[in-house]
Amino acid sequence: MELEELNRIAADERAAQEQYRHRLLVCQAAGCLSAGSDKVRDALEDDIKKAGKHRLCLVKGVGCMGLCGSGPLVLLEPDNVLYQGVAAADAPEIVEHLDKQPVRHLRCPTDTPFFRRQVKIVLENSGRIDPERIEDYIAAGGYRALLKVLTELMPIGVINELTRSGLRGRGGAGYPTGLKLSTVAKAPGSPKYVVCNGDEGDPGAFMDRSVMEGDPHRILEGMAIAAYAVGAAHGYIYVRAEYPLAVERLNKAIRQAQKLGCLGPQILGTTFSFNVEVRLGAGAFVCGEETALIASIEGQRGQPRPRPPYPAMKGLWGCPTLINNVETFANIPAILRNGSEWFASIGTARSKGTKVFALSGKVKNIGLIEVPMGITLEEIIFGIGGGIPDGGRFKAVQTGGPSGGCIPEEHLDTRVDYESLRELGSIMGSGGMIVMDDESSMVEVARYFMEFCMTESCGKCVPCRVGTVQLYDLLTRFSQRSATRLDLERLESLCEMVRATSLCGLGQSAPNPVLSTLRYFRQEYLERMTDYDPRRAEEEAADGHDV
Amino acid sequence: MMARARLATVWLDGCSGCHMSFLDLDEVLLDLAARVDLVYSPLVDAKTFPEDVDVTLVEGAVSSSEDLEKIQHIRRHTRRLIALGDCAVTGNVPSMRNMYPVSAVLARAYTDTAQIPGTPRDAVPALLPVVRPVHLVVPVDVVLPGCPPPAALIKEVLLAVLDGTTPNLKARFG
Amino acid sequence: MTGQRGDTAPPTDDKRWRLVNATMRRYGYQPRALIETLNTVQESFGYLDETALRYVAACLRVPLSKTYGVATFYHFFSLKPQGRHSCVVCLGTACYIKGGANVLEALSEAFAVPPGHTTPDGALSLLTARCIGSCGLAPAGVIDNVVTPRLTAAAVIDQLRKAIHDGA
Amino acid sequence: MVTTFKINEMDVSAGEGETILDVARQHHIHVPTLCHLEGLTPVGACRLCLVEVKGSAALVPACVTRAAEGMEISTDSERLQRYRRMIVEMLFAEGNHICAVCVSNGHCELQALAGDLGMTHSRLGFLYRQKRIDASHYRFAIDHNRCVLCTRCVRVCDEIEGAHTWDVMGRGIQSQVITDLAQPWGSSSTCTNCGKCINACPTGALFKKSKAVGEMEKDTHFLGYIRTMREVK
Repeated sequence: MELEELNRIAADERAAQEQYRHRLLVCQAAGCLSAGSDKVRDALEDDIKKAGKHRLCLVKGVGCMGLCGSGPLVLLEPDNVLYQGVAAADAPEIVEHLDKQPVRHLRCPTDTPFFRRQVKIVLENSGRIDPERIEDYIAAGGYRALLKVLTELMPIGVINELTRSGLRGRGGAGYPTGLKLSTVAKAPGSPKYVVCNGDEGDPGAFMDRSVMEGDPHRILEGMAIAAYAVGAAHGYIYVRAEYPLAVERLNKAIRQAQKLGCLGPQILGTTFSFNVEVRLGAGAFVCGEETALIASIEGQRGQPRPRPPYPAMKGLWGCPTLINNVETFANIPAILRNGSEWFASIGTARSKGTKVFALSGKVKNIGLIEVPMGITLEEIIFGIGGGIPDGGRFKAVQTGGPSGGCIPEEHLDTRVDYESLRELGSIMGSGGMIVMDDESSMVEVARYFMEFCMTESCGKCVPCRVGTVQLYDLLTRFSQRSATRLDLERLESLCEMVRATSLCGLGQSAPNPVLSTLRYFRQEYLERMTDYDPRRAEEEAADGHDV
Repeated sequence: MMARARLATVWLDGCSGCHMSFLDLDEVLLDLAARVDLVYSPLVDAKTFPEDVDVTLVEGAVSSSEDLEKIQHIRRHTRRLIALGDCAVTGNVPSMRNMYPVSAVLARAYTDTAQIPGTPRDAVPALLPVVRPVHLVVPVDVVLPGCPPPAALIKEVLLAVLDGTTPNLKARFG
Repeated sequence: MTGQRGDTAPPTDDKRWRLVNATMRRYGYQPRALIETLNTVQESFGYLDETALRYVAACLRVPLSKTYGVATFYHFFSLKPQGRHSCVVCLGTACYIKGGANVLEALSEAFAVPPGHTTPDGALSLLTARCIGSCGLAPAGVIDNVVTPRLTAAAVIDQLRKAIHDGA
Repeated sequence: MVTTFKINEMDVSAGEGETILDVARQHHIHVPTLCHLEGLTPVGACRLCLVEVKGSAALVPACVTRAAEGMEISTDSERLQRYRRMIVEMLFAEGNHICAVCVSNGHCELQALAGDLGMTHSRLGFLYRQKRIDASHYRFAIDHNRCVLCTRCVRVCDEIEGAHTWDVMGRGIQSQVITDLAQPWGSSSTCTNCGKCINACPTGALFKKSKAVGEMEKDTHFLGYIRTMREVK
């Protein structure tokens, strides 16, 4: 297949869609589906037929539109009218109003900060295209970047382009993607592998899920480009079994791509061959850690091993392996299509591009958002998020899940990038962002995350296996208000030790939620001690003990 | 000449093996007698724990309501508290019952294996839900593990404490 | 090591073993196919029993203890049959902040079954999930395989009682 | 490739495949270990052999790490000692280690570690979890109360004996070593009764039934012997 053919498919697809005067895009992502959007879609199709408008109006299922808390969502194009909270019973009214004024009581305003302040790269197609049709992806410019790469660039050219773009790993740690590709490309040994980490396990995060469900071809294209750059012929996408829809759509996308020659042998008429397989995760958070994920793909218990050697040198079956997270791969086609300068122009000096966050908790607009790096937390929570509902008062925002921390009000002006969040004792993480109001106890939040780490610990190394249990028990004492000064000392020294000595990232970062709440909300711990003396605490605070 | 130190030894939930090891100090006991007054101990007649004790050696874990009261009282009236032996330091053998609820432990002792079944109620102190080492109940100044700690170590630690220094001991459990 | 790996006969003539065999065949009966195969068993039979574990271990030539180690490492696998009805309460952060744990507690009390267990009559399995990725609908859950948004204890109890009553 | 580097300010060199621990032992520099056993694949799990590398915040496990040229390693800082004591405390708190009545009393690596590291008592809460004893095997028994999950039994059974009777089930604090499908050891269809696991076990968790308190001495010399004999072939 060549450029002309891609263009032809795109043109045919656009023509096919544009012959309809109206197009109703119905969100079929997990959030809206669980609110009944599949029934809405069926009802709309029925009613359009009944009204005899089936030649005028197309109904298509699309991926996540972002405002998950207001689903099911339906977008009317080309008028760009968004309906929220649509029920199957609303279908006749929507159909009836196709050529009239929009249905007022269903209308969701789109000139709000929620829509205006977002910048979409990874999610550019999400909610716009039918994730189950490769033609729709191609019509939106899909697989152009791959074709360009295969016909115009050497592998080193791809790596240079990604390096110049400043893209960093979106899994949380922010390792420069170009450098990682370069390492795998240069690592001795063959075959080489490309692995996409879709084991999104942070409680309160659903970014990768939305991309896998809403725009699966984008991930495949990103993987194929990366595979070309590092010299790999085989790739795996490791997806949680808890995401059956993502698995189904990815498998469908792989089959479609193979059929059109976008994956498989001699891709797009070149000599480059690359295949992708989906592998199921089976419910172990630790498998988000790259060496554990590799063990799991190999059919073993998902236990991490010490690094080095890094997977880039010795990964899957001992071969050089490129592992990146879903969002990282999803950025790659856009960078190659639009150029590294374009990508590098978005964001801050050291963190380029955008970041997808799953905004949830005590915030008005719950959903999936994509924002430029460098935006402040305040803009996200009070601008895009619309602030705290029900007259509540903001207390903290949690980023980075069980490896992250709670950031208090005084740091809301922080600009979101890898370094500034780390300085605050949290991390970027994969993109969970949970807003808490003053009803939330920070000790309870810390205890909640420690319980998570305790049950998700793989059990291999002593500090994580036993340390998380000891930390949880101590936090329980605080929770029950039976803790003492001695317990506080123990808590702090254990946190330090578990962080320094655990084998993998899960254990090393398990103390983060405790440490960050101790740093910003120490008073809540002190108040839960039986031998707490406010006067003594004041003296200590004066000595600079506090923070 | 320095004032004679007031020494006490107590026996909570343990087998008295640590006291036996203490007695194994043999002739050192004579030197010791020159430096301390043994004011309370299973080895002497005193019935109540005195008000003002310099050093107390505690053998045994804290297992019953009586142990708990005793150790709290002792702590209040002792300057330097030494946890003597594994039961006091780790819970040791007495703590093996911690894997089971108290009711199961009592049933095993007084019903299942008894010739004349009958669980004592008021006659003996109630068992605590869990047996704990002394330092998890009250602050302890020096710990000396061992089952029992060798007499030589007891001597070393005791003399160091009497001299007001911190003993640097190479002890081990068991 | 090469050789005929598909020569172990299925334990019974249950047709579901064909699905299991198909998965193993797809991966050439390689030991690395263990997790994929156990996934198929879990989906086909609802749980992994000793017979299944022995069969898969023999076909893929994975040691028994390793098979068991893998089966018990991943939470998605269950070694006991599940109830006729199931209710998964999400305890992801967003759901937790919005009261998922309270819903779980109420359900546990109402049906007298601790989380992670099945009622003695096999009617209901009460389970928890780390995050089902439906944070926008918190607190969310999965009732008889249908994702259900904004759980309230009363509504879920009601729905499950009806389901159990109608099904039993 | 040979690298030269420093351990505790002493100039040393490592040959191809030699770890920091190998080199330290050649120079009689003591680095405590528990999950490590010469002759088995190292796993870096107990974290006792963590050492400091100058200029790096991260600690590295000596048993699996090869030193890079010019590295400056220190094995015995106050911080490392503190962490090691806490690791041993954690193990004592996790299991039910009653040295006084253990078959391995006096010959136990965990007990010796506590003594060497000055871990005289645990400030952590003991977990006191009920664990099983499996005495169904005709010669051997396992007391899970004393197991530290070092997986030396698992590795020796797999790598040396080739039976892979042992593995680990569950995860986190619920982890436990098992034989076959977590069945009684005596009913295992794969165990060859060779006893290598008994000798590889650092504590009194795996023992011979004929032994009373303090009588169970372990002998791991067979590992070196087997390795040599296999190399000769």
